[in-house]
Amino acid sequence: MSSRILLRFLALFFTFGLVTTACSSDGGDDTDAAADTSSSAEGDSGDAEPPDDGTDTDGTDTDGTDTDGTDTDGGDEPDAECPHENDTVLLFGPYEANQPAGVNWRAGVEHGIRDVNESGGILGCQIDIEWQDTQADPDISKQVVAEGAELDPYTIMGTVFSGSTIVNMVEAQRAMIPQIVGSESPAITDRAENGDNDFIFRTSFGGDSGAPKLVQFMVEEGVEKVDLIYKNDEFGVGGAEAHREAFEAAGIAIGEEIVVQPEQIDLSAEVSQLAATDSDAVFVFFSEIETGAFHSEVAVQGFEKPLWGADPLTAGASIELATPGSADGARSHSGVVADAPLFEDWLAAHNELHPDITSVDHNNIKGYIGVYVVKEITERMGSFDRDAFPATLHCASITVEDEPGVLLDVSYDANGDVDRESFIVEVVDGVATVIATVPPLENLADRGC
Amino acid sequence: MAESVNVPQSKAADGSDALDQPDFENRRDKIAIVDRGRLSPSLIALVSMLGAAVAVMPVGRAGFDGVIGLWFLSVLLLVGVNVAVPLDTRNGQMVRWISTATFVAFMMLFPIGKSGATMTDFGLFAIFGAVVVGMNLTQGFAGQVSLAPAAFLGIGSYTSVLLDMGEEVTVAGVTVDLPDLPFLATIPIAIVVCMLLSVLIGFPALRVRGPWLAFVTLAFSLLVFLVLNNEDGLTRGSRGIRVLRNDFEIFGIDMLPTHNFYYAGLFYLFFSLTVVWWIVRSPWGRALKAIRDNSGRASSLGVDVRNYTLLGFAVGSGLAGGAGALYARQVEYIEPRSYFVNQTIDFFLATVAGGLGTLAGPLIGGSLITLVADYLRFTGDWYRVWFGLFVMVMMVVAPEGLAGSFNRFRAWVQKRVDS
Amino acid sequence: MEQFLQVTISGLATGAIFAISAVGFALLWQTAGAVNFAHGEFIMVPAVLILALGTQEPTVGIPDFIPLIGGANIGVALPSAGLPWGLLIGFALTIPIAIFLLGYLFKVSLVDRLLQPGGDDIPLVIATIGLGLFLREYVHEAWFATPQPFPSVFGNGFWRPGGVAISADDIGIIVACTIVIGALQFFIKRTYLGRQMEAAAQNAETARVLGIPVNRMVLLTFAINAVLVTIAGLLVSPAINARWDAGINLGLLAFTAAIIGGFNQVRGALYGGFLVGVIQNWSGAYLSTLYRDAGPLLLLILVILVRPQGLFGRAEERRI
Amino acid sequence: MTKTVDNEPVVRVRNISKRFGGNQAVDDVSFDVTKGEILGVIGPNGCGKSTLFNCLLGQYRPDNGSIELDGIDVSDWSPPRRAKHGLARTFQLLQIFETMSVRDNLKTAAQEHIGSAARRLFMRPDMGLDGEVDDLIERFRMAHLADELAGNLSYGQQKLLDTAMALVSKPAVAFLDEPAGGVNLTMLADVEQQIRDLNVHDGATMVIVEHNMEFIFALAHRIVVMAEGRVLMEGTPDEVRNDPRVVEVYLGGH
Repeated sequence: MSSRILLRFLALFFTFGLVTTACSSDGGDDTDAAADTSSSAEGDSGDAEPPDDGTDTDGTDTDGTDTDGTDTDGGDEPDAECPHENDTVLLFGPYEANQPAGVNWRAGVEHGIRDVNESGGILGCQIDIEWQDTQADPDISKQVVAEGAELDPYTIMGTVFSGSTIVNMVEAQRAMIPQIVGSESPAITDRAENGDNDFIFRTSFGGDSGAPKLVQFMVEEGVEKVDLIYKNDEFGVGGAEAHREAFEAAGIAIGEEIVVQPEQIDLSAEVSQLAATDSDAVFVFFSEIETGAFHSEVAVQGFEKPLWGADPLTAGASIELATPGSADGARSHSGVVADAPLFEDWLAAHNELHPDITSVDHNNIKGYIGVYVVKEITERMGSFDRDAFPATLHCASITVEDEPGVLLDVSYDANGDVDRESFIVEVVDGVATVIATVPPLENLADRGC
Repeated sequence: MAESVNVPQSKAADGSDALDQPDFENRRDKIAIVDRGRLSPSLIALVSMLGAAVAVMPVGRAGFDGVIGLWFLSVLLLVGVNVAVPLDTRNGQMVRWISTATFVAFMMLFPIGKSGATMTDFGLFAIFGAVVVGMNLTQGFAGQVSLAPAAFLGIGSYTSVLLDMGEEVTVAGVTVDLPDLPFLATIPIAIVVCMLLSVLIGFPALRVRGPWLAFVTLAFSLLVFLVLNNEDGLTRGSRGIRVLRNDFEIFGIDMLPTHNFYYAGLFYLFFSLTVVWWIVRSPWGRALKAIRDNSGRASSLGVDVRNYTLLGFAVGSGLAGGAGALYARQVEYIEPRSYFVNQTIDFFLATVAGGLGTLAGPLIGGSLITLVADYLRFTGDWYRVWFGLFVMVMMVVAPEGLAGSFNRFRAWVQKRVDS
Repeated sequence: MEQFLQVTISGLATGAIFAISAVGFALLWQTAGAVNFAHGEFIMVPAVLILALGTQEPTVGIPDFIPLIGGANIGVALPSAGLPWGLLIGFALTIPIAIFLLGYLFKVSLVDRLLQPGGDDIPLVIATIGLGLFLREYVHEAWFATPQPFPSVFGNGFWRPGGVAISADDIGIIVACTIVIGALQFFIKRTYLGRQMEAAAQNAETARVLGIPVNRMVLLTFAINAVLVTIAGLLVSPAINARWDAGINLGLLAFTAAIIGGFNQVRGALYGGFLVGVIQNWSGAYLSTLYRDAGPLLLLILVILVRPQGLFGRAEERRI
Repeated sequence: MTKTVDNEPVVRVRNISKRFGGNQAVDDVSFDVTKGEILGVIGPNGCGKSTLFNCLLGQYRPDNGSIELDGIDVSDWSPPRRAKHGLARTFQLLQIFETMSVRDNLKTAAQEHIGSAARRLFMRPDMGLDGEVDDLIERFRMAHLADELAGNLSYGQQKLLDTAMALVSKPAVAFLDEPAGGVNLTMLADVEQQIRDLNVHDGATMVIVEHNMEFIFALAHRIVVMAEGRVLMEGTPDEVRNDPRVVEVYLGGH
């Protein structure tokens, strides 16, 4: 008898608890969100603490110069106030903590943020960044960016993996937050594919804008017929497609086309097919793993055709995975190369800041440049105006005179793709060496500007 | 297999008799049937799980404030009442219905005032939950391991998206104009396609007992991946397809916003639960349970083991296919990699960890791979390490899973109270 | 013709990789009734250990087992005298570790508890899937996320007789794999200990009555499996690198090879492996590189449907 | 003992043989089962009785020979199909669904014999079997145990339940493999009473393998004696009791 009464009481109680919980909103209060942010930033990015501390102390040390900087800036634009608490501007960084590419990207971005903060921040606001691991998983990266967008960051810095970016860029677009990515898949900036995404920006070439340059160089080298071998994923298929068009445009005939499964270990059948053709060269679009196996197999079967390809063909990781000496002579086109003499000073500074990263590559540089692109565009706008950001960056050119931090002159097209000077690299004695510099295409007018 | 060691063998060369061969050992599955297919108090374990997920939501979510505290207190009380009140009594019935109603109401009311990211997470929970519910029917009730739920998820996704886009596709040189169907109509088509395919591969594989279905489905899911990845004319290969949630409207309500779309997923989750609950409480369910308990005896009583098992597998696969249609809209981008074997392993572990052969188990398991995984993201991939360890320990210590363990705990408490 | 020979020979070499991976899987299934879904990881872990213990530059250390203890770099560096000494030392050091971890511990903590006579094998299937995840992700998190180059014990030499390129590694692995599997077959069929082992596997009760120490025999099976996976790790890693996720593909191919060949025959793994490797290469070269993996998979499905005991298995010993 | 036996055979077993490797387990066995009778099958251990049952009910495929039910050759049918057409059985070792209630055990045994697969999915869970099942439970004096898990019953009760499961679907012939095996003396009379009761009142036809001679001689109308896979002799209990060959077989068997 009494237990029934008790039960009814409990039922009422549950319903009350339920309804109140369900109706309580989250993330609405700024104070709450900010408190969460700071606490999770401390708790979660343990290895990021040294640079954080560094910026903090730097901030206090150079306070005087900082205010000077803001004063001069403020003279032009008195309204420019920092969008986030404590005179900071918050960025959000989704990255692949379990992949070298992601870790390098983060290191590059952190390096850029440190340099920007030391020189007074953006419009006098110190940059703060919240990192989240996407585990290189597209679904998780989508979720991470959706959560990150709720922090109301000024821009989103990442991700590097094309497969992730293409999934998570929808969330950034929905939240109307500019997203600076390190991915190279052509589809990312293809307006037909990405649903007219105005908010996506690269830091390096997409497969399609790099292609004409490399092909031009190959024509100069006297290549007339080329075989294509590429791996069957986002990166390989997209890249091969872009290069196929470029070859056709440049009048280079295409011989055999061979598709390889991702992470295929036995390439002997494919290599023997390539050996049997009458082409002058082989064009390779693999990641590091397949490239290593490919170099080794080519050495065994011994064909003499020169190998051309994308970044990974001459990347340090590929050379390491191949049998010694087998990668020599391979040539590739690289957007940014960490080993280029141009970047010597930058590399020294980077190694000093992140001594634990042994394989510094283009991803570090891309991250670094990304931060300076944000800075330069914001200063051009004169305020932290997220809505005007895309319009300002589209079709913009940033020269090293404007902003030394971008390292190389760079121009954006109407889709968020970039164009700039780039390099042809050849493996000599097991080391990737720059053998030529390729000028930018300078045909932005053709690409929607 | 191990059970064969002391068992007289069928000598039929083609093995067609073998499925129906009785077990002379008095065989009891290690995976205990504790739930008996009823709406069980382990729902409460789920509700508390969700409560935990709500309370500890990372970045930008609600902190542990007074309201959440109240919610926690309610859940604790609910758990207490469930543990204390015997289910067979009238009060027990009432507790059961209150628990169920609480869960349903919670899932329905939760989105109010919640952010988009939270609802993305819960939407994924609802959809993956439905897949795990289906997998649990195959594995927990029909007693066969299917390693193809991710493949069926993929088939469902691609079927639905391709029919929804209504573009021209080319397979093996043949070009077909696909009809442009409304999204809702593609869901049943996805379900039916998956059921037919699963019957096609399951019928021969279930001819003999053993882990053959596991191997066949494993090979099948690899083949599906190859086809999705390579048939450029059909699926656009590894470049994937961007999916738009544009023509999805129910009673004039646009289901496109994340909050509304969550309800579509939730509805599908409830639909899957209802299907499984209905099957389990129907004579079919009794037959499935009998097969799992002692398939030889069941077959000698007229229970067609192969057909029932096959149907359990087909329904489970069909539910995964329908979930795939929703999943495509949830992530708004489909590519073959999402449907590779590692996704299956996630579903598999969720099914087991939640509790085989229970109704609430899949929900707990589903929350483990979506909500709890989201919360544990700060550990990087370490949580996957612990998840693997957890599953191993669970199989040794409590093979009935979390839901089953809760039931066992409850039975233990009540025994103590009685004596 | 040259291309055909080339493709076939390298298919055999790849097949040897599958065969040596499959044999341990088949052995455990045949003699202990344990279907090990973590078998791929069982090969990957020794490969990583060999690299950690024996590379000449000990860049890969012992990971942070417990974050509090921290990592220790205990790689063994030896001067090279034409032979990959470091690799062999690493191999020798890995064998006892593998026997303990992948043999004894695996048997005692999982198989003994989950595989009971007359019981279902599904719990063990589930637990080994969990184990595979654990090992994979552990190596991923604690050791390295990128593929590590792994030198071949047979060196990098190659010959090109008559236009067909053959590398030392290919020949080495084909020969080594055939010898290992042949020796195992000889051990089981021709030696007293091996026959005892088989008897214990086929009918534990009778064997016990006959005075065979059944438990010790089963343990021996697991120890042999541990040695086999270590050898496999040493042989296959030059081709596929030491990687945390190598186990997924290796495991799948090992199942395929073992089931196609016939899992109740150790020899079946050898034939199955070669068959899968050659079919894969043939379909890659002559049908479509896109579907080079599809051939073996279709064959697998066909075999399960038509001849579940495998192409080279014995029907009369089939266990259902 | 009243013998109300029609002469029309309901099951016709012809020339069943089954060989395991070198062991001829069943060798050319033929007999008929007439409607309404209780046919006993006896013989020493290992004489092939259980193998014979497995051949007749489809668990094994015999090397040759046939079994006809009501004139239809069912030799190629699967066990469930035979069961649905009226060949029910129990096993030598107790085989019940331990994690299901007594009532559910019986419903499972009965449900496949009525309705279509679709009806089994969409009908009420009890399929209108409640009354029938409860009657049977009542008759087996297990009413107080109806909702108990079968695994919690005593061995004798489980054995009784096992037998009841074979009979609940009112099969044309029920093949009972040692219904009295392992049952204690007090329960034994009970089992015997139930079986006779079902035979006399419901006209159930049964083939019973049994080691307990007293039990089978009291029940059976006719007895088939098997030895070394063959039918040694066939006759009434009295004839069998007095045949010297039977005695010899049993003594020799030990």
